[in-house]
Amino acid sequence: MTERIKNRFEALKKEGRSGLITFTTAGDPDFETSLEILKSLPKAGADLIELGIPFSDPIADGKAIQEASQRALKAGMNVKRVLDMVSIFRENDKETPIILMGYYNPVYKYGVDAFAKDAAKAGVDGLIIVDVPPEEADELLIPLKKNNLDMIFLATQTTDDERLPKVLKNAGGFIYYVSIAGITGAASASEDAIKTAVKRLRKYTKLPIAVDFDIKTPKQVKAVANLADAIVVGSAIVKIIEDSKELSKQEIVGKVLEFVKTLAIDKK
Amino acid sequence: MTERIKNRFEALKKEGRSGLITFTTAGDPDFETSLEILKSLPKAGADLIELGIPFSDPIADGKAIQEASQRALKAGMNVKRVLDMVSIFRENDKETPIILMGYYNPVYKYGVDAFAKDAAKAGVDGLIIVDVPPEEADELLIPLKKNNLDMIFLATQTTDDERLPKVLKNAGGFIYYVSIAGITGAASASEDAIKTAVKRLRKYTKLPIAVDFDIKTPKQVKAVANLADAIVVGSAIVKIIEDSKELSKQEIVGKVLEFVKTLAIDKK
Amino acid sequence: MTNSINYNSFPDKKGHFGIYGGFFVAETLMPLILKVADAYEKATKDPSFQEEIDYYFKHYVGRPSPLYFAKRLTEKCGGAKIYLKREDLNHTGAHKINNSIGQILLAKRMGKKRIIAETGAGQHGVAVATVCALFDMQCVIFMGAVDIERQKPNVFRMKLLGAEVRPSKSGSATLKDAINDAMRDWVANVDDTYYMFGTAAGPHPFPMMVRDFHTVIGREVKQQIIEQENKLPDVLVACVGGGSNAIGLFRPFLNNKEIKMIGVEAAGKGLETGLHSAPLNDGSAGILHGSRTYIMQDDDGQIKNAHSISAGLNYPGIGAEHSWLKDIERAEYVAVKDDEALKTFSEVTRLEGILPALESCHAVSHAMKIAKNMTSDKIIVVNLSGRGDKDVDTVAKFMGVDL
Amino acid sequence: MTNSINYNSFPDKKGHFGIYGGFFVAETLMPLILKVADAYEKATKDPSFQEEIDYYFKHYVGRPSPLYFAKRLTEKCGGAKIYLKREDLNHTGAHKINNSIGQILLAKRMGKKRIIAETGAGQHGVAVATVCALFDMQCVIFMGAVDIERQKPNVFRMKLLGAEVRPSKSGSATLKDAINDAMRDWVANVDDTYYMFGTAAGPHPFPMMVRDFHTVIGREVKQQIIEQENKLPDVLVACVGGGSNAIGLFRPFLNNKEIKMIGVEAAGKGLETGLHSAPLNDGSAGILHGSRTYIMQDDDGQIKNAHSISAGLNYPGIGAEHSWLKDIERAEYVAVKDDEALKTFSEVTRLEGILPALESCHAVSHAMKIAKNMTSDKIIVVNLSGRGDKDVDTVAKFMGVDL
Ligand SMILES: Cc1ncc(COP(=O)(O)O)c(C=O)c1O
Ligand SMILES: Cc1ncc(COP(=O)(O)O)c(C=O)c1O
Repeated sequence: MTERIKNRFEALKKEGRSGLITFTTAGDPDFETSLEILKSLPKAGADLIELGIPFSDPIADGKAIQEASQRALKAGMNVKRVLDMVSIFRENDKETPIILMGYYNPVYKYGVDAFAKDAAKAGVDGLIIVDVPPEEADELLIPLKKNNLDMIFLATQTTDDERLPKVLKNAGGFIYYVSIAGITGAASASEDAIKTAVKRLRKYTKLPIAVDFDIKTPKQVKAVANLADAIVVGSAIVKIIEDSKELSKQEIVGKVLEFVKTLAIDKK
Repeated sequence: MTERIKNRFEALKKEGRSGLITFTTAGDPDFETSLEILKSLPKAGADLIELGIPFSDPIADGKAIQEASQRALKAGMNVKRVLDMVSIFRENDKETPIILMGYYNPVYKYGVDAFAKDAAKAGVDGLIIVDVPPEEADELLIPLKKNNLDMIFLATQTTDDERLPKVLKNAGGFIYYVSIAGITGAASASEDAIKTAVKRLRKYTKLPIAVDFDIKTPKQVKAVANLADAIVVGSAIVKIIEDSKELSKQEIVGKVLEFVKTLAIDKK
Repeated sequence: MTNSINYNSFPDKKGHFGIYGGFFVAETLMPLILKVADAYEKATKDPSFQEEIDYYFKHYVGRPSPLYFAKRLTEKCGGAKIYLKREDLNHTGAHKINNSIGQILLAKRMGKKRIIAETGAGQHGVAVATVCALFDMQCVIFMGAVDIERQKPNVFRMKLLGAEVRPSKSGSATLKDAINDAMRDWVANVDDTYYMFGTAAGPHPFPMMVRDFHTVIGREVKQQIIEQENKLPDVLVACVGGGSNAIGLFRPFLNNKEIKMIGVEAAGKGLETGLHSAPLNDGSAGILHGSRTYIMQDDDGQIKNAHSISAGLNYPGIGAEHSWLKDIERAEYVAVKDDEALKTFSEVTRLEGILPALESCHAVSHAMKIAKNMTSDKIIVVNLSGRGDKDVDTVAKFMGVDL
Repeated sequence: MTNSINYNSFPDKKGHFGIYGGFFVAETLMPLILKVADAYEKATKDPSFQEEIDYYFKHYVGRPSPLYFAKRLTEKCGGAKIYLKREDLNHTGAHKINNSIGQILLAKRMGKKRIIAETGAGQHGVAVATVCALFDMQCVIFMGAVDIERQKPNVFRMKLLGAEVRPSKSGSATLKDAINDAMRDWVANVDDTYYMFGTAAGPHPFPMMVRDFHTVIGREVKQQIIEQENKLPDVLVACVGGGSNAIGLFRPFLNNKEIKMIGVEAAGKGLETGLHSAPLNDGSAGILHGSRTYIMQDDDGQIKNAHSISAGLNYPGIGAEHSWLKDIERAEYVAVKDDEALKTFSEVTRLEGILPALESCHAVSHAMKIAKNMTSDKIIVVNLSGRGDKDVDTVAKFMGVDL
């Protein structure tokens, strides 16, 4: 287990608050703007950063993140440049954990061993590969472990008690709970449902639990922040980039950070 | 056997020449013009007159005669009026034989018995029903015979020696030899072929032989007149009516008669 | 009277079914017709002819076609069991191919090299073009100019298969005019040409021969229903255009006097409007296309134009055998309207996942009407004569859907 | 190595064929997939499941489909005997229905009420809409917006059958995007929805299950060729899009090690142009749509758009079993170009009177190439996976004919 994720969750615990995990797609809408956003996220209130590796066929994602991927790819993004972006970020930020989130094929094509090595070197802390469930994860776990990277697994509503132990067995970093039925950007789950779900997960694991439930407003963050160890905000941020096509890079960065600031989580 | 057909062929024999049989469709392009043409045909040189009963589906006819049928039907022609037309013609011409030519259905619908009676009364001499071959002719032969009308049968290239006696068995008036392969208005047979055909028919019958071979010019009439007892000219006349759409009735009648005059057959 | 008839002995040598049938053709055509009749008689005496037919039926056409119990259709009607004879699954999509296979094998025996045929909707044309490709014969299809315009995909299928499609422009420029033109062509090309008539109408021997090639439908049904129900059906239903699919189904059962047979004509916009294709319901005896039979005609004996939403039923005549069966009351003939057929198209599609040809919808529609009033131990077999893919445009147009 | 394999023991429990296959799907989907795998395993242990399938195969689909000796095609090539397995005669016009029948019966067992599926050319979509009508299930078909535009008659067929057709507008707006959207829908509608995948690709258990439903093709061929030739074929040829018709033909023969199998991919405008649908010929191992398999991808692992004149082959992936069979050299995979397929379309049409689907033309085209160089005692069986009526517009356009 790398230290940054662990340390950050411990720090949050001490601060007595949940963490904010932001998701943006690397290279959306282009390398520089994306990097600029990345660099400023910690100051704006992001406790952990999830960075999407763009993929042509993001099956588990809704329209907003699909289009973010398309924009990034069009602007020339690729896996190597995602790692470059992390490297540059790390020059000035040694603390904020970075989790890459993506689909298996670009990583597989890069070569899993090489990828794990290069990612670690760039300063990546953990990896979420959406389409690699525990059943298929062995081939990733070994090289990641060798390079001290966490493999973070998803748990969902439909991951029942029988299945949960399998998911948790090799999980590192934290548990990523997808509370919504369906793809990113779909209808949100109720607070009660989240409460029940986190309680259930708690029974099985000591790892921190992050909840992705498609938060759209600061009010929603307030409402659920305390239900889990961290809250993920993704589509809402990506949508700001989507809606800013006409703006300058500087303006886009400004708009994103302004929104993230409103999300920043205070003490309980 | 009615007398008019017999008498006319005997007269032609005495004159030492072949007869000219003209074909027009009754009611083409309308009742009055058609009647006018009919009345003038004998003077123009027609020795026998074939009058078509218009039918919606004249299977054995080519384009020219199909369209003549259509014009006549459109102008309100029907079987009863065809007989009316013959009646009117007979008021002034008691000599020229009139042969009605048509398809079976209008006659069948009229009622074969009634038709035979009314046709005889109107002054018709013979009947060619194109789609009633000898095999199906019994039902027509009896009422026609009762009313002294000749049933004229077709013989063709393909009517072989085995079949000829069957065709000739109940034939009356004359034999109508269709020399062309196909429908009216199709390619003409050669003189030689006609010569051979007539010779073959001669072996089987004493009836006069009329040849239909789609004559188009006076020159052709001259060339073949002597090969048979009579020559039929049909499509060529009908075509003149077709080509005269813009003309007045009087002009149409004039054009037709002018053409028929050029066909009139002289002594051998 | 009906009870004493042995139906297998019809027609007589001259092709008569009672007063109907016969050869009402010009002398120019008679020798050809007689040669076909003669060749066919010889062929039926040669066992290898039927063997050849059976070979192509099995390996090429895909016979036997299933006899399918239409459970949901039956439930919807709530009465007699409805079985569908699936002629729609034949190669080229309709029963028509049965006849084409039979006739091309005959034409081959006769040494012919050129095949002509008429077509309305294009189904028979496609079947003919198909067997001509298979047996390497020249193929000319006559088709009304109006029909060509509204059945373009079938026209292109025929062309792809190597056939020449000749537009018939005379008269109503539909099926009957195509028949006229085909007969004209036949007379003009006596030596090398065979005319492959597409339904059990026309001059003898076509009504008999076409029927014989289609009796495989009824023979299979007989065996299949015994296998599935261990008894014969109570009612047989088929649509009638020229009457070939109906007679193919009926014929093997005609001597089973207790079985009822119903032919369904196209009532078009309604029998009372005159805009229909129902000579047996609203026509009278006459002579058309070489045969005495019921036809649609006016008082002067002129042939009326037929109307139907289904091009394959759009014909003012009917096979002679049906006229006879009607008169002697061995079969009943009813008529179903355009809009009823369209409704049935939707019902069969939605309930059974089968797109039926609009022609066949007429038969199913009537079967559904009578099934209701029958008890559930009764069995109706309906001939699903063809598939409806060809009709998707027509239906779309009717439903106002833009494709 | 190939010689010691018992092919019947593949895939393993987790759906692996060697390194290929598996379940590469998001956790959101895993429980669903496992439930399907579980339900399928239970069903295969219940004899009544296969009996139900057999019932519908026989009475509804019209199986067995003929194995037809293509005499004129054989003569034209002048070598090995070419047999065509006539899946084009199945209900709805292609092999696709075999799979739909199997899966709808499974979905029924699972108590599902809503069926979703993807479609490219519309053939699978029509097959799914068909069985949904038959079994009274709600049906939503995902289809690329581009494909909807070019396959309108199939879209209308689906709609007539009661299906909702949802346009996929993302990405290339073709088949792979429709799959993406269908999977997204599935995740969002876990409880009542069954995803009916249309080819032997995707996550386990689809490659195995879809294959199993199609093995009827190969099983029938085995029996039919023995009946007709009293020996097994030498070569099997089938086109591969996702690979379902090919694996259905191959599978029952895989343990007959002397029989050669050839899968034919779409070379589109030529392998060298990159505009093709040939991942086995010009692709590499990767992960797409839930499975490790050969795919078309760029250096960064992004999926490339596939190109083919035949919409049914227009897919950048391939079923995992084929990837495995390629690597272990049990099967050979070649590619045939658009223009070769079109030429073959004409040849098969003109010589045999059969309009083959453009997909199937790829297979026949290759069979014709190799038949030439084989002796006349050899036998090639080609799977004619579907009929070409759906392609008449495409061919017409290519030939510059205006319909
Ligand atoms: C599917 C189908 N059914 C029925 C018919 C009507 O013909 P018949 O009455 O000869 O069976 C046709 C004619 O084209 C047809 O295509
Ligand atoms: C007729 C036909 N053949 C082949 C295919 C390719 O699919 P598969 O490779 O799964 O058999 C399709 C797909 O739509 C098809 O419609």
